[in-house]
Amino acid sequence: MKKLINSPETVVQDELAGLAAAHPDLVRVDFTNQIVVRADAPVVGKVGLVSGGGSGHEPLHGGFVGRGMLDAACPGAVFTSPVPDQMLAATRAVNGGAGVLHIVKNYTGDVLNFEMAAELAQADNIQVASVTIDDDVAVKDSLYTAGRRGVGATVLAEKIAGAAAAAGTPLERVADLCRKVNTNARSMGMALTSCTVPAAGKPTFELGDDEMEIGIGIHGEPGRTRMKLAPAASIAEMLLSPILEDLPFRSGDTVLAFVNGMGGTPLIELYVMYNEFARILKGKGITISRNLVGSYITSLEMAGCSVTLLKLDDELTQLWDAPVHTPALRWRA
Amino acid sequence: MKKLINSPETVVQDELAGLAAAHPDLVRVDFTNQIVVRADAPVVGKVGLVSGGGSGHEPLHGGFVGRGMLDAACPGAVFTSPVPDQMLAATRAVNGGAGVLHIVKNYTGDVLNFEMAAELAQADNIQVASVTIDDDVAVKDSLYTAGRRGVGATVLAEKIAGAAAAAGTPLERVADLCRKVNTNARSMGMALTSCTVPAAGKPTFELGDDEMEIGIGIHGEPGRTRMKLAPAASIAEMLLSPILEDLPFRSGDTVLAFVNGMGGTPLIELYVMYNEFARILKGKGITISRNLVGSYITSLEMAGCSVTLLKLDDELTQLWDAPVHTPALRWRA
Amino acid sequence: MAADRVCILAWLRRSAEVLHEQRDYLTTLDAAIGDADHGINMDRGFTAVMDKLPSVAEADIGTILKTVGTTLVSTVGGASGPLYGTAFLRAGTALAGRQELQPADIVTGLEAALEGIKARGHAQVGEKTMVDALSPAVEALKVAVASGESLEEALYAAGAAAEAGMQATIPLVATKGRASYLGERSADHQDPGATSVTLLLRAALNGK
Amino acid sequence: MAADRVCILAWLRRSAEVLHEQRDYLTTLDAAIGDADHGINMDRGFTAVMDKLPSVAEADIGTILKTVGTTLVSTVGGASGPLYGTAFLRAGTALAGRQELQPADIVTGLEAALEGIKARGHAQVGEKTMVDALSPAVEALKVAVASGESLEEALYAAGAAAEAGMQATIPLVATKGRASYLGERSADHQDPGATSVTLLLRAALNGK
Ligand SMILES: Nc1ncnc2c1ncn2[C@@H]1O[C@H](COP(=O)(O)OP(=O)(O)O)[C@@H](O)[C@H]1O
Ligand SMILES: Nc1ncnc2c1ncn2[C@@H]1O[C@H](COP(=O)(O)OP(=O)(O)O)[C@@H](O)[C@H]1O
Ligand SMILES: [Mg+2]
Ligand SMILES: [Mg+2]
Ligand SMILES: [Mg+2]
Ligand SMILES: [Mg+2]
Repeated sequence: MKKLINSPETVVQDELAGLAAAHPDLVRVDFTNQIVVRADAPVVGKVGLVSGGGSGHEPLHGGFVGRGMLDAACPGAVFTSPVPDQMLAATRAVNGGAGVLHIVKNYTGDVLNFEMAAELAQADNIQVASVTIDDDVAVKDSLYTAGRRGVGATVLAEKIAGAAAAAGTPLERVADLCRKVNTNARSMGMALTSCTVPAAGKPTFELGDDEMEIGIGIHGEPGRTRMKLAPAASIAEMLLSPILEDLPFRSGDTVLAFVNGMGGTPLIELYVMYNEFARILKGKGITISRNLVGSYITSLEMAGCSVTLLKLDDELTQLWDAPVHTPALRWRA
Repeated sequence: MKKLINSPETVVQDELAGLAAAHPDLVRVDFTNQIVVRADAPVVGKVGLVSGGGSGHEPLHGGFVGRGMLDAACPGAVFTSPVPDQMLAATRAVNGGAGVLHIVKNYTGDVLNFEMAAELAQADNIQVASVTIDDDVAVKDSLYTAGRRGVGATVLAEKIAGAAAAAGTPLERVADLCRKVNTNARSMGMALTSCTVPAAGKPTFELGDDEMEIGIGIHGEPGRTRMKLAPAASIAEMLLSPILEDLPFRSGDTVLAFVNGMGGTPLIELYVMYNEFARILKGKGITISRNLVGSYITSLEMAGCSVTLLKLDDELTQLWDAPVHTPALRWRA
Repeated sequence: MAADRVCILAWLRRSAEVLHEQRDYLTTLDAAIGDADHGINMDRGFTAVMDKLPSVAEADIGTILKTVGTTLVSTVGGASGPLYGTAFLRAGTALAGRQELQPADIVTGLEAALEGIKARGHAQVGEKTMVDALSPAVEALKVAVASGESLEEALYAAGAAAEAGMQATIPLVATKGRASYLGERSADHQDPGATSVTLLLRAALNGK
Repeated sequence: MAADRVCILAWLRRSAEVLHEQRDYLTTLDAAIGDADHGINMDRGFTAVMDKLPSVAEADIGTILKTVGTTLVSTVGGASGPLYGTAFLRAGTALAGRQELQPADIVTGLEAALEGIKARGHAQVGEKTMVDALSPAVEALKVAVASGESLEEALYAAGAAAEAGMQATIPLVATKGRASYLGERSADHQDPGATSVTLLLRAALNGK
């Protein structure tokens, strides 16, 4: 295992200490509760946004705390959902009197822990709403299963809900907008290499030198198929097809295309992939009016990428364009 | 070799096509000359900034073309310096009548090709100034050698010179500011893994499973020493010591600290490293007043990091803070 | 033949030991169909429980169990944290104020625990989760106690039923938790949560 | 015995063939002390030269050489592009308008090429670069021509001197170009640029 860390035991704290040291204007870290909180929280009268999940997906979520996005993030151990105590502490820290929204990626652990935290917060007389993100088309959705995983749409939901909250929108409406993002977004990912959980010390899975995994999750969960490495153009096709069918996306739609690196993917490859996605969408009469290219929801040092499409309307576009200033996402500010 | 590409032959064009498709508001790509040009170039009356070098270091340089930074970038084949034709075409495209600055990383190929381009441009009656960046303390400097390599300081020089040019500063003064950045900046890098040049198809060098290379260049050039993997705290010490001694940086100095990923390094590790650098500098009485953490000058999918320190004064700080809007670096815009 | 506070504390200590010993085993099971942390999670949680127990060593059994529940909720994370946490909280609530448990009380406590897990996790028998071990264990305990068997015999029956339920998870296709992402490929693997349930119940016998 | 345009074109064609054949060899040499692209760069450049030559097939030798120079500058990149490009440009300028070259003219052309490389690269003999092969080759050619040897003999002597110079780069520590980053570790490796110079001069004999 080759990592720039001091030890598997301290990696999360060390990373949080680095984040706090680099961005004191934007965030502060409460090391007792292991939470990242917006520097000037709580913002009186504003809906507070809290998200969280296992660590190892940086910049998600801590890198999105700041102005116009999250008010707090709860990082768990690597790939392990945080505990309700963290979420409760975060909820208390960001409650400015207008209620708090929990943005939860759909994994049993995240869902259950946030659920308990919401119950505790409500017992505290804090108004809490929850939205679960489940955009990963690699997993079959069904009423009788744990359902689809939450992946790339989380970043978009946090940005858009964050902009709505910053504009003074009330809790239920912010939650509705967050749900609207989730309803209109679909994602699919792939991996060229495995990742190594620091505490485990060895790769989560093995892939041959000429193999890739299509439909991978952000914790190295197995995907739909393992197959021989293919050119970027074919990979783009394999990732986009199930997304386009699922919603479905149609000719005439306007979308935000988010091409995401898994942590070990260089930018040159993400732009090669963006080019292929743009070509395919153009051929289908779908217009990309906004895009995001970079590594924003990662899986440690895994090489690979994911693509997320979000169907846009004027409302979502305006909220996407609104100013944001966080360690990892910044514009118009 | 595992990469998200179509073929080694097309990777640079494909990447440029992706960049152009994703950021038409900021850049256009001239595929005939293989150059990336600011969308609204030439800006009349503004000094034009041109940089370039081999591809494989993305976002450097194409990702820094836009408002408040570069006016054009000349990408060569992967790790191969571009040819004077590209530089001449770029120089012509961005000449708004106030002259053009060439920002050149100190590699024999880059220097010689930019030199020929400058001669050709001058024959065209375009006023050209050149600044060579050579900040890598891993390489011994000497009047009788090729000298130090240009690495991390390039990003800072492009931002700061770009801000000066945007403010209407004349050519010689923009060049002086660029030199000032170079004079006051030092860098050092390390690698956990090799990179693979697409055309070569196999790793440039071999490193044992428990080894790292200290003092690596951004083309996978060998460093000062190969040694057993060490904790982040020791690596930070090994990278900073030669930097601090070289300039030297002293107690009371105020610096910009740039912690850079080599392409395959996840952000979690960069923040762990930032934390260690910040701790060491604090111990030496050096204040980090600005920082940049991310993968901005890379070496394909190499895992590892570099650190650059730039001694700041009010002038450099103000130029650093000035608005910038490029595909890879954006604030206050 | 009743179980007093000392028995309960001994059981918890033995559970912590067993989970620590079986940490890698549980994690390996979780690696096959989950994310390779179940043993790490449970060991972290019960280590925290051990640290916490001295502060409630003199309290009633309900308080002890609730303390175990809140400690697990606060330290385990993942899916198993809220599930085991809820189980212990519900059992503690059902047995509030008790200094001693009769066999029937143990049935009450374990039933409350099972209901807590099912309510929290929305899982039924047959979904390849801890419910598949705990549910038959509660049934077996109930039957044994009703037919007047000794506490030891009843706990033995419960442990054996849990183990059978755990074995029965092997062919199942998971429809809850992380393993459900695997669809058909989750078959042929033993569920880690059903395994930790079995270990905990078996520890009750050794701890007596 | 003079060299006319046909000889020059044949030499260039033979050079392109040899560089293509030796592409991997040159690249392997560059991998050891550089960035593993010298063969790729030279092959790309001379392939472009071959594409370009038909357009100047009827021109004078100076024009042909200058066209080679500009083509190399425009297609090779790296350190070798400007260096070889300058060499051919300077030789072409020195031999402007010539339809035929006497042995003394070849000395003039090669001296101009050497001066061009030295001016562009600021390298002296002994720095482990192409200068180490070209400089002794020019000397040998000059001596042979002065002593009235045939063009073939003179070119043979030049090639042999280049090869000796190339061999002599092996123990040297590089102080110019990418290899200089290696410091002492650049010793014990043959310089790729000195090798390509030798291949080009040797091609002049085969091409005749
Ligand atoms: N909805 C659920 N209901 C009951 N048990 C569940 C449910 N989801 C998961 N489990 C149990 O949790 C176990 C996994 O626990 P653990 O690995 O600690 O959490 P995570 O899956 O979050 O990593 C599974 O083996 C299963 O027995
Ligand atoms: N300053 C210089 N003067 C003369 N020759 C040089 C100089 N720098 C490099 N060279 C030659 O160039 C060769 C390397 O060429 P090449 O690999 O094509 O370029 P790059 O080093 O940019 O990859 C070296 O082997 C050396 O002979
Ligand atoms: Mg987990
Ligand atoms: Mg090169
Ligand atoms: Mg697990
Ligand atoms: Mg080379």
